[in-house]
Amino acid sequence: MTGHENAALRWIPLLPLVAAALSGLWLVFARRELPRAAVIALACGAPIASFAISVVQVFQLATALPADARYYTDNLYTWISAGDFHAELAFLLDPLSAVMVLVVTGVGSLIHIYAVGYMDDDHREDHGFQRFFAYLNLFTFSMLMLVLGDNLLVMFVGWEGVGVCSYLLIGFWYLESANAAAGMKAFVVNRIGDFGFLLGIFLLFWAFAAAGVPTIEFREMAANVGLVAGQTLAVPDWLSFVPGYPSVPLLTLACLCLFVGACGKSAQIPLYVWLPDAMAGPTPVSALIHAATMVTAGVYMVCRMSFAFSLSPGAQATVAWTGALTAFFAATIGLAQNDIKKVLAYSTVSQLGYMFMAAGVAAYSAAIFHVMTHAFFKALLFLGAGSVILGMHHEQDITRMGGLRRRMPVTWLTFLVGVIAIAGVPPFAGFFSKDEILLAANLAHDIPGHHTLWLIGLATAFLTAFYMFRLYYLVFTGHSRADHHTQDHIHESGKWVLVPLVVLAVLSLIGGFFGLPDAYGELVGVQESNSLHHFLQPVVNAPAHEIDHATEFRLAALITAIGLAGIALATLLYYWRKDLVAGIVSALGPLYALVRDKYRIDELYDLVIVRPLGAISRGILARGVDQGLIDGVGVNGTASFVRATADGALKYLQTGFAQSYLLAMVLGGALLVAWLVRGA
Amino acid sequence: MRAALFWIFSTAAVGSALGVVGSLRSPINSALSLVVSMLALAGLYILLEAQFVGLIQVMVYAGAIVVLFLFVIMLLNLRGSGAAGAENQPIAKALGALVAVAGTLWLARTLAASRAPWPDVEASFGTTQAIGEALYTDYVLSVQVAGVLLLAGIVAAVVLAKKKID
Amino acid sequence: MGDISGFHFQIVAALIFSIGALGVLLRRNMIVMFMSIELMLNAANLSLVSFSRELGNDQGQILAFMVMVVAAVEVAVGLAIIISLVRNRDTVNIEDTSQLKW
Amino acid sequence: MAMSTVWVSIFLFALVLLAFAPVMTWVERKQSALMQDRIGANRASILGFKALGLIHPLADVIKMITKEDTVPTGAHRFLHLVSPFIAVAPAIISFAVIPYGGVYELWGTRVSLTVADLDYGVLYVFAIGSIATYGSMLAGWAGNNNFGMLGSIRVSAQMISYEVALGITVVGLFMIFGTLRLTDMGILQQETFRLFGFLEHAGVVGKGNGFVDAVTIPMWGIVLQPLPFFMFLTALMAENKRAPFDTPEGESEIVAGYFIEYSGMKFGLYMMGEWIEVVVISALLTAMFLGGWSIPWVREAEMIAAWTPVLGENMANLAAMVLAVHVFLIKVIVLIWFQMLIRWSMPRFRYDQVMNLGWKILLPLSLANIVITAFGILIVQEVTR
Repeated sequence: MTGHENAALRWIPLLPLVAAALSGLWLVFARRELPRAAVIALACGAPIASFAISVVQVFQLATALPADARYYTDNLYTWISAGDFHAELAFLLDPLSAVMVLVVTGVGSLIHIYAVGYMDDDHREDHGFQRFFAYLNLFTFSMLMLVLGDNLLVMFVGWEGVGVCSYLLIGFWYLESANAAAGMKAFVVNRIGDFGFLLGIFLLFWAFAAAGVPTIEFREMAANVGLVAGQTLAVPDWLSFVPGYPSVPLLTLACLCLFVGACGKSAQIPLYVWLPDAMAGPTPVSALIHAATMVTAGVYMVCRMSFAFSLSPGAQATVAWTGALTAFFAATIGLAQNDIKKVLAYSTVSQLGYMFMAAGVAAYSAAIFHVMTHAFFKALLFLGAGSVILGMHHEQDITRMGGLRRRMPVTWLTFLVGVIAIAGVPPFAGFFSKDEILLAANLAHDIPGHHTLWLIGLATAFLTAFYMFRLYYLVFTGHSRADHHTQDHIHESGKWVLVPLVVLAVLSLIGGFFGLPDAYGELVGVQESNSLHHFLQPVVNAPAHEIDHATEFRLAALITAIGLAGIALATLLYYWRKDLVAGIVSALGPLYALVRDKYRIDELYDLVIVRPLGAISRGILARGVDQGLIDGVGVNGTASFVRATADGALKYLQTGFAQSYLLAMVLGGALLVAWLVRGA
Repeated sequence: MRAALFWIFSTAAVGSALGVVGSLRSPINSALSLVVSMLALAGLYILLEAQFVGLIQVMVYAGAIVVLFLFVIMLLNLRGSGAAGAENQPIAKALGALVAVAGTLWLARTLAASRAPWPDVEASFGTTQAIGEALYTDYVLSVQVAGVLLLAGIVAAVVLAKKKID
Repeated sequence: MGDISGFHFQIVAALIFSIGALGVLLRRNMIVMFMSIELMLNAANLSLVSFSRELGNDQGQILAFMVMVVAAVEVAVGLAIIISLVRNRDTVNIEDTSQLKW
Repeated sequence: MAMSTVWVSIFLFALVLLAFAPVMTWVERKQSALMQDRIGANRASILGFKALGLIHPLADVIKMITKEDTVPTGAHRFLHLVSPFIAVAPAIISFAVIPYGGVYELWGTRVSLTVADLDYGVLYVFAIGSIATYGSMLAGWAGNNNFGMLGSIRVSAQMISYEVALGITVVGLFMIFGTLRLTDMGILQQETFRLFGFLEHAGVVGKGNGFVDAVTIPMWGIVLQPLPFFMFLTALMAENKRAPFDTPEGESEIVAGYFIEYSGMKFGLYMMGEWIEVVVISALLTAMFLGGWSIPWVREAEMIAAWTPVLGENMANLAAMVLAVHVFLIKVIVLIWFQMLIRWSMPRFRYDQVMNLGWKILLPLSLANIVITAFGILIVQEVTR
């Protein structure tokens, strides 16, 4: 291990933690804000420094080490040691975490810078500006713990940490109860997922311990996963009537549990409901946490555990199908939303579904590739939306926008780049990653119904292109539908906001070339142009598909055509013939209303889960168990029993005269002596 | 001669103990009886070859503890007991005395069965050196605990006597 | 030493102890009660020292010594309590201090 | 211990007490007169024969005995009667353990110049001294007088306080001598030690260096424990309640303190008690710190051995005995004089100053002395091993 130890790793998560602690504790103890310049320097300096360290370390990793032993570890200390169980507080930098670290710190730094401009008008009583950046730095720290963790437990710490920060930041403007409720919702839904994640950790450790390698460390688990592949769950006899149950492989069960966790964190069916509501948070938060980084944690985790998923086809199929359905389902909802951030939120859910589909069909590098490109263009879109919202004085309804192209030229241009990128038009970033995912889905013969998956993916791509351009046309073209007062004050945002937009636009434009498929590379004479795939290959261990280049090009052309078709339809309905829209809507009638109301899933959950749970809690647990049994019998019952006994009989023994007590004492002592010497 | 001394000292000790309990007029009389009792007991200790304990008995009890009693009685200026009426309880006294005498007689009967002459002891028995060596070797922990107890007692006494509890 | 032995000392100790116990139980003056407690402690000491002589080892004397230490502390604290009691309630009669009840 | 020893000791005992105590009144008067530039104590005379005022003690005694013995109303008659005796008795019986000399062989009989050569000698003095408190305490209370009462409270507090310091001050000395027996201390103090012996142990000079061997110092308590000597003296004087520690009887504050209601010979007993205690203090200090009956640099046994060829064994012992008593008395007289000097030099302390001196200076210093002495003993043991 000696050659792989690298003490620099610890500073990557530590710097944001220090910044968060400094500004947070300052607020706690000094009860006033630091100078703004100091807050900005601290808050932006930490992630930028982390990014710089990451770049250096990743460069070293890629150049100094051979491809099959490419990792650095940094072992701080033994955190927990109990019997066979050892958990180190250790960090691991391998190609997979390298990509994620660069995305988290790089995009994160840009969003920190953007947030300086976005939060500039926050002069609240509760020191919102500094508090916001303390949270944001804390989030960065947690996310880096998650990404860099060397074992499941450290990852889980980061996992919970980002959950807390997400909660804090969604409810950042807590003066409106809806925002606080949204934060709560996110937290509770995430807890359900986290419970699954924990169960998965326990099952995995159980399995590995039973196999003689008690470990939760990723590299050790990957090396020994073969030992646990054959294990099945020992089932109690009374469950044996369940058909097929006794033969459930332990590894599949563990993977499914982990996937429940991933569903919660990455907003997949059925736990996606929190993400649209999470848009209540400030826009930089939506960009950083709910688009670029935290929500991709689930995808990262599945890729990180790819050695386990690869050995359990059932889990893989579940992942792929869940992802595909989520992608399509969320895309349809996105068609009918009018809140600019909600549209982007459903688009995020949809794109996350894409990523899971990729992970499910074992195209892990494609999933990570899409994580990366999605981080670029979705962060860009959110930041652009934030810029629009700033310019429109916190107006988020796209039916009240329009014609912003001339008033906000930089925002317009960069937003357009993002929209094209997500729509999947070559050579923008989104095209290449989508292409790779759909190609993998088409070729995944061991997943049941993989052609259906592919078709769903295509349909989603069409819908994505359509609703994203609908958004674009409604916001930036045509005449302004805002009221006069707002119209007069529409303005382009400041430099703090625009610089990150431009940088991200450039990345969205060229980001795809990190993973340029080999087939394209060969056209221009570059061997192994899919550098990302080859970089990740040793870690994620995806099966290789042999396919001739002609087919590959045909599929790519199909995807391009689908995307362009979506764009064309949107252009028709929202640019050339706006009058058609109302007719179509009325023709669809109740179906449109259902989609607009998000299929009433929230109401369903409320009816099926929340209300019964509340009724049980209030009726049985609170009134019956807590008030009746614990309070009534346990606490008050004991008290009243003691009271009755004391009041009825014992108090008469207590005369208050010391000498009557003394007499009792002496008599007692005499009796004791008499008993002791009774034989003599 | 030792038997005579025993009878003198034990009579003085028991008699003055009765004086402690029985002098109703003033607590000063009780305190003085107590001194006599303590000194008589010190004499008994020395008869028992426990010279060091006897000397300490004089120093601690006669020299310090009873002086403290007297000091408090004077400080509070308690001339009479102030509760002479309450002290008069002939039935209780008679009953108590009866029980005490009966108990002692029973004890005497019990002990009489196991009367044995004393063994000879070496010259160092009960000397300051013997007790000191035992205290600072085998019982050093007790000495330290006693020291802590004394410190706690000092602090408690100062706090209690100084503070006015309103 | 004639016919004087441990038996005699134990009887003396028992008598003094009984007298002390009666004093504690019968007297109403707190200071006298306190003195009676000292009598009881001394009776116990006499018994200990007598046993020490009878057994020919010094453990009984050591214990008696420790009892004296405890008695000294007890007197200091006890008299301080009595002082503050008298200051606050102006009585040493134990019957006047009967708050230790319901 | 043969009977004859007791008789010799008791003879000396009576001599010292009966001779010294009354003479002390004269000594005190003469000393104060001297210090205050008066002639003093020169009026009493028998047939014109004044004898430097030595008649005065006699006149005092006659006056006191013939005066009316008053008992105030409301007094506790019994306590009022016995208190003076309780005050005097401890001072007198303290002498029982004071060694005027060693043990001598005279015509086949061992003669010890100590009444009771007790193993726990010093402890006995302390124990008896603690009894003395009662005499003063009860006197003030028994007289049914508020000033007397104040005096009682002061005296009890003062004496209890200084008893603590008194005992702890000399623990260092006990540690060095390893005994509480005053005769053993006297014999041990006849030894000497080489002042520059440490040079030899440090290796600065070789063994047998003439200078180092020649310069010797007697192992007197005052040499080994100089500071405790003065602290012990201070504590003893405070126990004795004489000026400058006479707050319990402070005339300017509480008239005469605890013996305000006494007259006649009862009052005289208190005076006597104080003077006897002055002698006790001097004798105790002599025995413990000033080498007892020994002459510096002279071991008594060697001295007797040297005289035996000349005088014969019995006469040599007798001569040594007589010499010892005289040496002891000379030292005692010097110390008495020293106490008188202090008595008439210093004004009375304030009461809080008395208490502060006892608790805040003497006690901490004596505790520190124990620790320092312990270290010193360890070092000496380590070096000379």
